[in-house]
Amino acid sequence: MTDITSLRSGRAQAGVFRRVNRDVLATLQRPGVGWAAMMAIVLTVLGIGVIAEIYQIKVGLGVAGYVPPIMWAVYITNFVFWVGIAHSGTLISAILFLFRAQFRTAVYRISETMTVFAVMTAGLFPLIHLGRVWYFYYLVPYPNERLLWPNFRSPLVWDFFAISTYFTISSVFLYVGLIPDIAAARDRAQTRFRQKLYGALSLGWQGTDSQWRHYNRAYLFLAGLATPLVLSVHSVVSWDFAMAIVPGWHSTIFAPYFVAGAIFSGVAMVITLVVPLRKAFRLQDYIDEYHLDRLAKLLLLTSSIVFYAYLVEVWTAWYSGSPYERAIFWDRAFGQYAWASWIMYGCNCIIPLVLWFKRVRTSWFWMFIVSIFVNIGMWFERFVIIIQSLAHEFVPYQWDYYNPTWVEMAITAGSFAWFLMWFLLFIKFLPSMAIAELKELLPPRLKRQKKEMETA
Amino acid sequence: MPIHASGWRRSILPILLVFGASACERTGWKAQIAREDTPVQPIRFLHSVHVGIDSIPCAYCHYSANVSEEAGIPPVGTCMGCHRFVAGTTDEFRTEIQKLLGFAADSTAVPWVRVHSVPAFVQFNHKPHVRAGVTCAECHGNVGAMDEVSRVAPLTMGWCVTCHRDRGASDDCSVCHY
Amino acid sequence: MSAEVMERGVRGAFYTLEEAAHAVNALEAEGFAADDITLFSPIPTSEIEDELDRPPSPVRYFTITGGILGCITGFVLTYWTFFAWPLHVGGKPLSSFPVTVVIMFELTVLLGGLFSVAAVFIFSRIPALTIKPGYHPRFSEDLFGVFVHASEDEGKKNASQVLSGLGAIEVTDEAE
Amino acid sequence: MERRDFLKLIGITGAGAATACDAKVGPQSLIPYVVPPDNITPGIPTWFASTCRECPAGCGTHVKTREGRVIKLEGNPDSPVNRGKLCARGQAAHQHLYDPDRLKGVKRLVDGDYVDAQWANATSALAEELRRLRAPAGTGGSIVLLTGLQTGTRERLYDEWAQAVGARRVVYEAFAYEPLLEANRRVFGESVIPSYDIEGAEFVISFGAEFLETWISPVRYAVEWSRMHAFRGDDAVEKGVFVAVEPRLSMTASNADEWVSVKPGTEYLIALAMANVLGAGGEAGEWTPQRAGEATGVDPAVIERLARMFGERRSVALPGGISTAHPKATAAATAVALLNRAGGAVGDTVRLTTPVTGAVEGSYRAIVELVSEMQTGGVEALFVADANPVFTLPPALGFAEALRQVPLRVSFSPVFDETAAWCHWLLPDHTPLESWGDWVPQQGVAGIQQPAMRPVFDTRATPDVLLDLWRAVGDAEGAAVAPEGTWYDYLRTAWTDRAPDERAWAEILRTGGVWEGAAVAPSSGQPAEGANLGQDGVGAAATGEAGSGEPTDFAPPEYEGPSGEDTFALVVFPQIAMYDGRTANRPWLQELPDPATTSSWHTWAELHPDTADHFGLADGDVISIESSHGSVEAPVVRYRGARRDTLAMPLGRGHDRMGRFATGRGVNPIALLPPTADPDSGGFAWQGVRVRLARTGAWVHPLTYQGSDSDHGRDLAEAVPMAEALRLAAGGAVESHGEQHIVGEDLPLTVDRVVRDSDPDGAYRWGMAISLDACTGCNACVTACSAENNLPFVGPERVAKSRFMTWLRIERYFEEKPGGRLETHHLPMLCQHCGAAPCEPVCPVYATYHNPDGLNVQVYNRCVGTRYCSNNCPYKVRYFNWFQYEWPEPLNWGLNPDVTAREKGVMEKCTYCVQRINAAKIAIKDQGADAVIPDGALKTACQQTCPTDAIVFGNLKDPESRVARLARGPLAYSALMHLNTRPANFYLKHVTDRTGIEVAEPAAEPAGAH
Repeated sequence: MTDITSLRSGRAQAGVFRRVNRDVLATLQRPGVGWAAMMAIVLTVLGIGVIAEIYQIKVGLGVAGYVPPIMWAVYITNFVFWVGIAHSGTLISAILFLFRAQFRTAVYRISETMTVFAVMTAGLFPLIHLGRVWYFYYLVPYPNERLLWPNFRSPLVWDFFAISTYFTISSVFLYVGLIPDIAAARDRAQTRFRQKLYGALSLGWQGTDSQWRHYNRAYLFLAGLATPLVLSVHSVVSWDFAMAIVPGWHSTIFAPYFVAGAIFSGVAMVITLVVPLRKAFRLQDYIDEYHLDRLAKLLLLTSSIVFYAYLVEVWTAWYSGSPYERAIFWDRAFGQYAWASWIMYGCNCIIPLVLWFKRVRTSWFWMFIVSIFVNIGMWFERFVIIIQSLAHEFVPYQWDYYNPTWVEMAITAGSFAWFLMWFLLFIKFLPSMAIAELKELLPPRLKRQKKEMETA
Repeated sequence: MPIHASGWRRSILPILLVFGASACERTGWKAQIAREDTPVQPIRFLHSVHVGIDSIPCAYCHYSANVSEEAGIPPVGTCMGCHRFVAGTTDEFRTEIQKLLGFAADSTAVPWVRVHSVPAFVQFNHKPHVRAGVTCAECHGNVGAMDEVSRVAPLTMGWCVTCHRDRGASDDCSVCHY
Repeated sequence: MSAEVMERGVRGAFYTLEEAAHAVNALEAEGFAADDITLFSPIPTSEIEDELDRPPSPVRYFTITGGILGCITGFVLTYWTFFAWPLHVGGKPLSSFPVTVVIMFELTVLLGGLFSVAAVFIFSRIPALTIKPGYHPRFSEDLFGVFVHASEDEGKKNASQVLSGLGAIEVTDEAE
Repeated sequence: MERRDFLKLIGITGAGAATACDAKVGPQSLIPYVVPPDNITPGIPTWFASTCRECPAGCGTHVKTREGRVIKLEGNPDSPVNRGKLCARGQAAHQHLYDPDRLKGVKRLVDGDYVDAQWANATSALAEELRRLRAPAGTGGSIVLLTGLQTGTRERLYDEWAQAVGARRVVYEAFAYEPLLEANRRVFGESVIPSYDIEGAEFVISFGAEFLETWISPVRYAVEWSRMHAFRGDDAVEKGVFVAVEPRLSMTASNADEWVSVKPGTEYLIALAMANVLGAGGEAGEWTPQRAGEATGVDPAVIERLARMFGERRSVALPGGISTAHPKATAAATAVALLNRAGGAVGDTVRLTTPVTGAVEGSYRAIVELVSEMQTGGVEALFVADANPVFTLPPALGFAEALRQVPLRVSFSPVFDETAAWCHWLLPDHTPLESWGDWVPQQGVAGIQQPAMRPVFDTRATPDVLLDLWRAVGDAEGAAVAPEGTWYDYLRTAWTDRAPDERAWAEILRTGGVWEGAAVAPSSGQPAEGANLGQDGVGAAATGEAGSGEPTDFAPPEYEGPSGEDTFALVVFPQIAMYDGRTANRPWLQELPDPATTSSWHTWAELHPDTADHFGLADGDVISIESSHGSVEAPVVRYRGARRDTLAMPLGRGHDRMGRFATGRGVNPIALLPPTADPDSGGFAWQGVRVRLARTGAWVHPLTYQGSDSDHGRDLAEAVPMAEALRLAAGGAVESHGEQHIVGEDLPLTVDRVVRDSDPDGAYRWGMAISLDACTGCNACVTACSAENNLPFVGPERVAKSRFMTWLRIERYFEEKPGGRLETHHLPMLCQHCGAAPCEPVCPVYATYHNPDGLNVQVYNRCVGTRYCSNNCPYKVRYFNWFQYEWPEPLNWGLNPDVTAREKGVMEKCTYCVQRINAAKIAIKDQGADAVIPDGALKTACQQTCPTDAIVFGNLKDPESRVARLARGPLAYSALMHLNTRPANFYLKHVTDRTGIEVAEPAAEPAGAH
């Protein structure tokens, strides 16, 4: 009862499916010189960062540039920055999954790995910044000989729970999504090492109907759970600040403002990563201007929210009449840290305005440039919020100015290297696009191709 | 085409090894602590004889426990109060007492090794404990039955706090930590 | 195939899911037990459930159980520690509900998520030490497969006929 | 005798101290005493009464020792000098004792290198030399014993020794105040420094006397000043007025109700004109307010007003010290003496009958003579004790070069200072805390000085060395026979009159001295009996007749040096921590922020911000300062208390020897000074040069603590006019100002509300009342806190990054009043122990929490170092251990074993001296389980030492306690109150506007009772 049309279209589909497999798994080929060179650079930078951290642990936190009362500085800036980066990954993979936004399929794996690695990077910073990192386990609630428990009133403990939950759920989410693709890689693996690796990681996945049935259900639930989680995590991070009485921090809009900012910075980071990746792996058929345009629009939306939040902050400070709040925002715009503030305003509010032009939104080059600016701007947003607010607090006797030291810079650079190291490993050892889902929802160019094959 | 579904099995072994090693390490570490609980003293002073047989009260030698934070380690003079006359009954005792006489003759202090110590951030004070009727043995054990004193109480924070709570003493942190 | 294949049966390969699902339904109509038929798919389409008319996955019960358990754990943990060693901070009352909400929420998500994944593992029989019979590497690539468990020749023959009649591009006897 | 015996016998290894400070756990050595000392129980402090020898004031001290080690100094409440208080230098005295760079034994210069030697060899070698060189007794031969100011038995021994071995004595003190002696001789016929009864006065005017910092006896005057001046609101009695006439806003002037800024060197013309207004006549008569006004740049109306106040009230005028020691210094002091006489103060608040120690007649003249003698080879041997002339004399005088002409040079300095560096023999003296001695701070008052611990190093008391030499040399003709025995025996014999028997001696050792002649100022307004000399002076005519009668030329001094737009009159001033430079190797003092500029660790150049702007200079820009005699480079500190036409530099730093903390820190502005003397008294002219400044282009990070100069109207340092304060203290209602009605049910904060932040069943809620009106900003509390709580010093690099660790700091805020008047508020800022402490809930591990006594406790060993608490502390009083701070051996011996030394990565802060609270609680339970610590029995270290009683600590729960009464008083407020943190520290407002000038101002209320 098979008619000729369906057979032809079935063949066409199989052909496209094979192509997806081939193209995606081609990224797992033996690493080339470029990859090795990048890895070497990344490992060198990471090594310098690790040395800086060891030095800091040995000598004390004073080797960083902290100037009381600026007790939190670049490390917490990096923490919030990386947590923020993480967010768009979950947004794209979970929230857009629930919304059935099809453009997510091509980029969600990359953004999701970005999430996991960004959380892994972010999670280092609260430790790096601790005065006595060797006692970090005091924050963990476990029955102990001292009969003491952590203080659940502290936003830092909330943070601990939020970040560790977020890390667990997002890595599980990533892994669950990977299983069918690893199975595909297993079935095509060329070397013994890869056969073993994928054999172990695929857990014996076969793609049977019952497996898919449970899998799909669990994936849906994970997406459902990750959606409020992603909103909560950055809210909790924002409460680290908003729950404090520091003028410039103590603000009710911080949670939504931080979440928007996080997605803003994360989308920018996705673009920053996808643009070169697409080129290097020749994935033009899978990721095209359609995706770019969608991501750009997301960027524009979140940029507007962030812009709005900046304005609201200033308005609140003025309208509250609190001399401290007013002083902070006056100082932010015109004080010692004005340079950082204007970088932030410029990169986050002004530059993204070019995204109103479709020509920019669909230009790989310009989008890459814009995304870099947004990354810089969002890093400085955290820098300004944290450092500038602390620098001009209640007691004028204790007003000061902070400069980072080489240790902080090395560790910051090391964190980027740490992130890139995992990312480079990932793209060479695991499928960086969701093979199974790509087949299910073909991107426009592949659809076109399939159509052509069917009619042929 | 072979399908390697069982590769994950091989990753269990290393994990077990790591856990096993850490367990062994912990055990060895504990054993080491236990050895240090009964340190070798410069003179083999027998609490069992002095306290157990001779029934000398603790405060005779540890003279400031009821007035000060320090219990007081007896000066050689206190020892010599008796050992000017007591030379020892066995050869072994005589050798040890000779060591004491040596310290007394040189007017040097006996470098006893501390058995009971708390970390520097714990401000322990004997006086209120003695005043509250805590007997020496509750923390130091029945030294009358020990040849060489070893630590019997864990001297951990949980141990201190439990006793404080049982007796209705304060469990405020700043009682001990400042 | 390999020595691990313990069971026998017939495997058919299809280009499309519709054909494969149709074959499954046809086989069931032929009298094959649903448990004896396995469909292999390279894509996660949820249409399989509808096509095959299988009951909803029990994963959801695990999810809700994990969620509730996490919520309760969060509440108990925080409230218990408030009183395990009552310490006053910031002039706040010893027990304060608002702070427990965050912990309850996070643990709800955490345990809910972990329980869901555990459920997938349990119901999907992974990690699996053995590969089910009838699998072929191309089922993770471009083809949909249907495997019918049948040890007797008659059953095999019957199944082969159904499969090839429904557009299978290849029908293999797995007992060979 | 007993004491010396036990000091010999203690076989301490510091097991107690080591236990508490050493973080290692596990087996440790446990060293008992060899022979148990009679009066020492391990774990219990032993106190010795002694005398502070950090400056000539001679404050009585109580020295706290633990297990044979000095760990803290406190003032002796029985001493009439300091009445239980000490300044920052006194609090840091044991950093001299434990100075890691002290000379550890005898050293001898051999071929350009110092080699270790033996005491016996040193004495025999020196005795040999002395035998060779000595001249017949009394002839003052070629041997010179150069010492600093000494009183009492040591002075006598020095004199007798010099007599006996045929040596000449030269007494040289850097701050010798010769002009004061000369002026008093001229005016009153007495070459003395009278006691000034500041406490009994109602109006105090200082003409450049930094009497709250370094002048004569600063602690004593600070105590007296606060009793005269501080208004705490606990009674409705109007307090006195203090006016400072100075070219630079010194710490003393910053506490004045009115600072009259005058051209440098002309302060005394104001005094003269005031005396003139009061009818002094004579030479003063030429100086009308108009003429003085022109010369000084002060409005004549101000002079007349001050003169009227001086005449109407019981007043005292204080003559300047170093800041008026210009070439007309004697004229300056004379003018003040004339004013005192004209205003009827002599015999009343100025008492010539009970002169105080502190000045040395002819000090500089003697050293100038010595220099010329040395240059001509007239000195064969020079013994130097308690003086560092190479550092404190201007290089232009050529002392160091002349010194090289002396064939035998011996130093008794305990440290290797600039003078010792030129000596052949280094015979280190004990530090005062290790040695016997006595001191006569004022006629009729004698303080005993006894060793509080065994010598740290192989040092010997200089008197003992001198006695040995004396005996070895044998007696010169006509000289006294060398006494038998040791220096202790000599001292004991000298005290036979006061302590005929051992019981009396023991009593003296217990009380710290004899004070039978103490003229503790009568608090009533009555003139002291028998002030005849002064009365005579008053009876005489306008100027000099009662005294020696020399005429005095009152023309203002000429400042020498370059002139032009980029030149400035140089003001050098003694700084409270450094004094004349002798304390420079004490890290706590190096790090102590200067009360005026909050600078530390270096020498700075103060410029008025307008001047600095004119030259385009920012804080930290290094300028070169050049006079005709030398040049130095120093970074600029922009200071609103500087005049536009002056450049001010602190003395005391710029050592090139002395030790790791002193060497190379800052520059010595003495290098800019000419070897000029005031011709009348012979005293050194510290002031009197003009300097040219030039930018060098270099910049150093400012070593100042202060962020902003102003409190920006935030409710931190609050002030209230005197009239309003009086009205409130008399029970007047608080006038409602709209903006003070702030949100919140708990506001305004009451004591009752703060008390509720503690265990309702407990007996205590600790709190403080801090009077801004009493606080002078002297920082004694800061050093006391450092000593009590083992606060580390962090060094200049870390101060530059604001990483100082002082749990208590004095914030100095300027308020510009209408008319350009600068009002200074000193705000001691420490942990507020808030009831609703923002720091507590944010700590993830309960390392900080609120305890049942209401303390905000910091548990160091629980702290993981998130520093969130510090971010969330609005008062910014939490300090983080950025590093493992080091205590170079033996500085660590002075650590308080009752307080944990903190590890790196841990937050710390004021604990209200919780170790003292716990000790007091344990002690009081001896009197019954329910006994409560009585009010006043427990003092925090800062409160204990505060000379002005600005800090009152106690139990707020006890409604009768002093702290509760003050906190309920009308002047109490809470810092940053509207944040509703419910602080346990209540501040008492600064009471301002007392001098009547405010009447002219539109905003202020009439000053009322004036």
